Amino acid sequence: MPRLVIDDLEIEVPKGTKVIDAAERLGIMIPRFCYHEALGAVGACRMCAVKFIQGPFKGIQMSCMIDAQDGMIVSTTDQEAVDFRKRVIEWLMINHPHDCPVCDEGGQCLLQDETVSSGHARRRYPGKKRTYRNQYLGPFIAHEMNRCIHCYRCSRYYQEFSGYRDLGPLQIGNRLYFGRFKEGRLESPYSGNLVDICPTGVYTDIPARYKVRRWDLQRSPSVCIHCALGCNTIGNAHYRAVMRVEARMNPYVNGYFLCDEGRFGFSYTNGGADHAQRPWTSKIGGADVTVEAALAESSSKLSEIAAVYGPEAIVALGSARNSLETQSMLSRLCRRKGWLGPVWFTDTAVYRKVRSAVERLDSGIAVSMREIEFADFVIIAGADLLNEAPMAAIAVRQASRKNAQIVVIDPRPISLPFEFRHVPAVPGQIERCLGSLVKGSISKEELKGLDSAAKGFCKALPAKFGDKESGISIPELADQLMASRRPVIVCGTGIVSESTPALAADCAQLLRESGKKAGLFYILPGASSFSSALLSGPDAKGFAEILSEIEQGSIKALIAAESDPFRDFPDRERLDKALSQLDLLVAIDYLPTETVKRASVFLPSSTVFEMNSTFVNPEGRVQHAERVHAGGVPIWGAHPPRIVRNFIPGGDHQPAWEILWKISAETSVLESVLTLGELIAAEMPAFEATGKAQYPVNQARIIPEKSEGSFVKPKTRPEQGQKPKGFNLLLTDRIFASREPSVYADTLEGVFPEPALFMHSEDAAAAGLSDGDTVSVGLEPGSIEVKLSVSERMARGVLILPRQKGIEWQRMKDFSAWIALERIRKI
Amino acid sequence: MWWILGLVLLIMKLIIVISVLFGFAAYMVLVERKLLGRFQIRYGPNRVGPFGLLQPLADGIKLIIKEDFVPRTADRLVFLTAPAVVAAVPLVITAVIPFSDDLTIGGTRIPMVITDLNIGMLFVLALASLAVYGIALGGWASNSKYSLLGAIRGSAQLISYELSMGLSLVPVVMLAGSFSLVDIVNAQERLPFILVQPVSFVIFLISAMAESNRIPFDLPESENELIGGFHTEYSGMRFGLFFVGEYVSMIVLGALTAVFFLGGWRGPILPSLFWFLLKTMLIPLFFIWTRATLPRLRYDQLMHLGWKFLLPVALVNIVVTGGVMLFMGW
Amino acid sequence: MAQPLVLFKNRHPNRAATLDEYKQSGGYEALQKFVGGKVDPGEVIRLVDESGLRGRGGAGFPAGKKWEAVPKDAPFPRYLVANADEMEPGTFKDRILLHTDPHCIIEGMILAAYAFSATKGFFFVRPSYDSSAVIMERELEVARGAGFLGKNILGSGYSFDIVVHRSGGRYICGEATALLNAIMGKRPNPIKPPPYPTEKGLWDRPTVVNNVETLACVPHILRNGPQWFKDLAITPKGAGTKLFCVSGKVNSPGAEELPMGTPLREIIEKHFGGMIPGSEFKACLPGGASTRFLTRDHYDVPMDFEDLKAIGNRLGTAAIMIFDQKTCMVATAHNLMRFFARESCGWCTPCREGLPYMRELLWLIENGEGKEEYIDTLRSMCKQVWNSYCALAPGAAEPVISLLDFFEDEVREHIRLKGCPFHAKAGN
Amino acid sequence: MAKEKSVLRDLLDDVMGLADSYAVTLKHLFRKPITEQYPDFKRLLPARSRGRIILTRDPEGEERCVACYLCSAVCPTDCISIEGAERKDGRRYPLWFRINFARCIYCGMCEEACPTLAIQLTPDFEFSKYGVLDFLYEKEDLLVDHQGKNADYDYYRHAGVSVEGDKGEHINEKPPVDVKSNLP
Repeated sequence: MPRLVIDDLEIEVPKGTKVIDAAERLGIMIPRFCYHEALGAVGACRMCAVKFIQGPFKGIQMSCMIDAQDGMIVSTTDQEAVDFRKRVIEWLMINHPHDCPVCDEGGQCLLQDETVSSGHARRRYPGKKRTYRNQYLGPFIAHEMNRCIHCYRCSRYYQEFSGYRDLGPLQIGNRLYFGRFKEGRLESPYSGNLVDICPTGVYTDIPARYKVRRWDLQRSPSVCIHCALGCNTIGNAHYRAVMRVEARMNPYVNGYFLCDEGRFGFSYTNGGADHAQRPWTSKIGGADVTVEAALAESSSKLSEIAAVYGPEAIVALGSARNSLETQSMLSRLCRRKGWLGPVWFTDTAVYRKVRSAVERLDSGIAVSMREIEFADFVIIAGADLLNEAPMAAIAVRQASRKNAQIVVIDPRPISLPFEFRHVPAVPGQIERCLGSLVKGSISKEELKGLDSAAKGFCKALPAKFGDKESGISIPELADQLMASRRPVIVCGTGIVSESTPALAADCAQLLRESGKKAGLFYILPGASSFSSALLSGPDAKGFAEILSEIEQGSIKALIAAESDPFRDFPDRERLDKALSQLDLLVAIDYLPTETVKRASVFLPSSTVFEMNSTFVNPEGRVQHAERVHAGGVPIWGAHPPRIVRNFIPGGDHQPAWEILWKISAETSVLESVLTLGELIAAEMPAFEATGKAQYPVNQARIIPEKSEGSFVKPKTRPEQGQKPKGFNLLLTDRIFASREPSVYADTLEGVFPEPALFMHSEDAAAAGLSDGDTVSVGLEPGSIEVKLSVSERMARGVLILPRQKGIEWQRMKDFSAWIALERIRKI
Repeated sequence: MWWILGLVLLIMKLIIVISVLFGFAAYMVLVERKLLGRFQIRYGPNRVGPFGLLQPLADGIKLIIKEDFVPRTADRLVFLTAPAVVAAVPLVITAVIPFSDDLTIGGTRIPMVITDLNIGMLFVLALASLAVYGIALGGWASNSKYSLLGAIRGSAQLISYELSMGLSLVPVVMLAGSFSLVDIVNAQERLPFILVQPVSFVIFLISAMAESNRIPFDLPESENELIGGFHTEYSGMRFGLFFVGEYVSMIVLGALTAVFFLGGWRGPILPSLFWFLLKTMLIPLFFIWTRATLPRLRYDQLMHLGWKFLLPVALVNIVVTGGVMLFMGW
Repeated sequence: MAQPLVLFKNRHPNRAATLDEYKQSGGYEALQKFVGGKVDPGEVIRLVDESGLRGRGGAGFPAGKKWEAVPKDAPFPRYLVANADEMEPGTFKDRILLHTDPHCIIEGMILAAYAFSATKGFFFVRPSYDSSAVIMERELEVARGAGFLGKNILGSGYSFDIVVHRSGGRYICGEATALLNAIMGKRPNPIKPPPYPTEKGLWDRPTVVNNVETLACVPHILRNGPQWFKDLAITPKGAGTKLFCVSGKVNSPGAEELPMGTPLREIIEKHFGGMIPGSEFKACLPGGASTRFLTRDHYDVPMDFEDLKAIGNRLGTAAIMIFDQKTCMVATAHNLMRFFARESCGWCTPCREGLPYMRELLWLIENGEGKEEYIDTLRSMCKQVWNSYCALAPGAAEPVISLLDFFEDEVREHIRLKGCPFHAKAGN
Repeated sequence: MAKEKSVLRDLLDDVMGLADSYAVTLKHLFRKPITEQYPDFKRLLPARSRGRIILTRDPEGEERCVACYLCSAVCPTDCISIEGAERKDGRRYPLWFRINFARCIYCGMCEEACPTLAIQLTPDFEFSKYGVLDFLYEKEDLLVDHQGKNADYDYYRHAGVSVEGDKGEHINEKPPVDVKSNLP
């Protein structure tokens, strides 16, 4: 622990701390441009120069390049250092354009701040300014290269941190240029971070372009709900609209960064560019009414139905984008009023997978994304990180940068921004690949040391599997796994078998018992699926059962709380028919979903930006999102009228839990429950430990110290029974285009990947198909028409169909299907 | 018959005196504003009518049609009567002021005074003390801090200066040998008392200024500390009454000064009424001039001046006057 | 005194010495003795260390010390890089050496590699030296054929091979760490140590970068002993001979091998034919563009690392550029600054933005638009560019520092006259 | 005795002091008033007087305002509201620009903050209306057809963003760097 003196203040810092960080701990902000904690020190900008008066270094030195050492005496205010920093600013400003007024960075520009603080005000350089031509970098990032101060942050982030190569430095000397070799959209789905990382206005985000200045923004800490990871964000609102979303530093979750889907997918809350897409007002039978009328209508209808048909004729649907508050309220209402449900997932299999995943997590084995970064061996089983949980891919990349070995066991044509070994196993084989890999890594000596349950489990694992299928030697990988100290298993819950999450947990457990510091991380399907699994009992009815009860007429009313079965359920026709038999369909939502359009009563609810809400991420971390703004029809884009009103147009929305409480029309629901924290704790015992009285809870983890049940004997052989013939059609997620809030965000429309059906090239060749063909996939009645994309880097015998806009996958009748070869025809 | 004639005459005198007084008061406002303007190198009101001559009319209309506002917490009855007291007191004082030589119409001598009380001066002093009620009650009834403070200041100030005012008049009575104002005027046939009693005159003048709450003695109002003091809460014609009261009392004090020290209506050549009016006007004009010249006194200075300077000087003056009279054998 | 020829002893006009010629002059004897004889590599380092051989590339770092810096337990493979990216203005010694005696370099590389057990050598040459690269490639093949190179050299069990790497051709690639980046296919930005390349260089393996001339000295030292090498020099602190490249206003410019420590006067007047008629010595750059001017006052200074350091200058590459009384020093400095500003890699601010700034000011002074305050700005900037990332910017500032030290009057004259008194046009 | 004398002296001084001040005011009474009879006589105000606000145009006739939000940021009474937008050619402009003159205190901070010299205060100070909503001035009301006090300033000629003229064509600019060329 070196002790040093900075500006007459003494501080003791951990070994390896840079002097610039030590100063920051003392509250001394040494100016910097190229230094960034996530990217490290490179000493390019020379802005952090300070004077070292005593110690191993002397004179002007860059504080970002030097580790704090004992006996250092550092002055940041020494005249020589101040003069030098002033000169650096002058150098940087000799070519910086005079365009702060038309630059979106103005007001949040590090260069502006440092220039002002250095006192440089007058341009003395007699020469002319250097100029550059800009490039088109896609629909998210605007490029204005004249403003560049060449700190290399962008290329270091883009190439080193996020692992994409298409943006970087060109030319030398003061002709240095940061851009792409050819104009075009940035390939990285993490490109939005360039905006945050750039200390000046070279990269500015286009969705917020010219709309607002930083000082006019209402800012609050928020949480991203686009995927399950729960990345921390800052919501920025102005004129009743969310203008932009920025990454919020959370060392355990997302670090400093955010993926583009989370960053630019916020526009659903504004209702698109014309604000017309979001349903702002309550409706009864499609006609606009006041909230009070809609509340009264739904609650009277509900009590009527409950009186006539009994409370079990009412069913409540939730979803994976409900806040924890809404989920708890739903759960409590169903329990106290005798309603059916709540049903969180339309796919019961996914529900069971999530549930078993959540049950198996314990604090000894669950890792955060940050901990993945320090893994030295990562097994990704049945998860397509880039598409299902983009920031997790970045975390794994950091491990990969530290020379970790990455193995992906997945049938899909995975692409990730780092080197990895791909074992293209079909869903049924994932378990056996994983099992044999883990079994191979347990040495004989280690096996002896295990207790009987673990030993039995280990022995039951299949040996040597996967070599033939992948052409990758599993034993070789197993040897590397054996040598590793901190392996992490990342397990998906999408395409895998129902038993896989539990097997992954057992494998991680086994690795841990064999002396490694093993970790486990699940990729879950939605922002709040972790908490929904904690809230529902094991005997919860599946959506399909509910549907048949509706068809039989025993269910008369359905409350869809931010839930859209039309999006999630694979049989649109059946759903259509069933829902039209209902007496009452109450939709509570902020998205213009199909369910909202068909609802007999619609009540607008608040988005995550408009209310205080809580979400639980896949490692059990409870995170609180604060309200950013009050909401209402945004002002921007049109001339605001000269009307004095005492209400906000479109400001009827309220949190879904509040609406639910109000339509339940029973104060007794909240009896003995005083606060939201107590409500949640009453429904979810795990929440109790976080200190419900201190609601809102933030950053506490609600996973047990030790999970119940482990080492379930794996099936050694796959069920041989009737193996269906043909191809297994798998539904998968795709970045930007398939998750619920994102598909309603018009900002993302420009980057939706082209709809495609993925198929192994040899399979395609066997079927006489080639890349780029439009094919028709025959289903029972009707068919899906889609473009074919072939790949060699995927499993044979599967078809991958993204659940994205532009593909009518809701004709599938079920969540996966077996398609005979001859049913795939070229058209 | 005589008493009917007397009544008619009395009523006529009353009407004339009151309307002249009000007219004078109204135009005194204009004159003050004009003069103040000129003292400050500006024009003063010049928009309504030629030279702003209709300004008092406009002001009057404005005051009458303005909302008469009574604060919710005010003592309504007292609040409403207080301005009337302020306005009435100087009017009643005029009853004893002789404003001209006796007029003889058809052999009948009509005294140019409404009523010649033989204790006229006592009457004047007694009534002058009543004015404090208007201020004190108005301020108290408003139920406002500013008003109350103004009222307290007003009571203290008026009571203090009444003393020196009364004492300053003692030599006058001693010289005239009568309390009747007519007698006092007549006593100045040879020499106005200002020449005989300059000290009395100065004390009386200062006290008069203080009695009429004029700058530099406008502590009860002092708009920059007390927002208007006792009349903070008043508006419309009720405020107008305070205003009128102040100006009428200014004129009345002028008339009293004329009577006590300047020889009343007496003067060469010109008609006596004219002399009286001229002398009467001198004092208000001087007041205005003072207002343009002097700043407001501090409260302790005000008390100091009243009790520690004017009062002893007045007493000494009485003694000296008495001594001289004894010595001279008057 | 006869010129002791060491590196240039096989100099033939218009052709390089062959293997046989080199062998005849004692070539590869050292290799036979040390590698063939399996002498302890430490002995090689010790001998070179004792000889006082200092890097000929400009910095003058003792060669033996550099090899010693490779940790004994460092991982393999280890790399040796011969730096022939010679782009310092006025310097052409490596080129002449390459065209004179390539085997001398090859042997030097093998011996140096042996000293720290390198397994692979890179011969880094700039693209405009393509003919040298061709010679090198040809002679490497010859050496391989003779068994001096490749697997199991001379049956010693020691394997080493050399690859010719043609660079993209930028001045900054001559900087050792930037050069390593260039070999790895990255942007040739310098890397500030630590870690030093001798610990983590190419692909995180220990790497030694030596100048071609340095390496060429090694066989001779090992063959003749360190004391012999030390005695070659005139000055007591110097060691060996040095290739001096002289250009400018002398009668016979070119490259000559002279003992270390030969005085400047002797170099100019004796070995390079003196100043051309009508020219008078005004100033010279002693070691390439990134050194300070030597003026008439320094005419007798011995050209040696230590002696030049004593007067605040550097020997650099010993490329002497000579200017006569008709040369405008401002234009000279501007011309040099133009070069450095263009060749900055663009990594750090003082170099990327500061050098063009100084270039602009020099240009304005030369062009008659100068102001008095520019002199102060230049002075302070010369000091401030020392805080840059690598040595390029401080080197670039050297001529300007000495311009302001020795020729301030001339600069002021420019400003006073609003133009160049020499009427020489300096391009921008 | 001496003390009494000084008391009298003091009294005399006081009286003289009073008399002096009366004399001063009396003298003023006879001076000619310096009042300007405002509605009858209107004095020409200096160009820099701070009255009603306008939005000026640049010499090419385009709106000068680039919606940088500095005026609204600096406004102490928050009377300016704007929303920026971008034209097809990349030029920024205010989609709408509203000044609530009922709140404006004519401090001129907006004019000082304006980097493009768009917002300017004029000598027009006679500004009263019967309705408060009439004080809401929109861009159409504020925009004038001249350059105001700065006739020749054109922000986009200095800015370095390619709106008026391509890169490198602005004042004091070098031609754009050709990143694909190896020539210096």
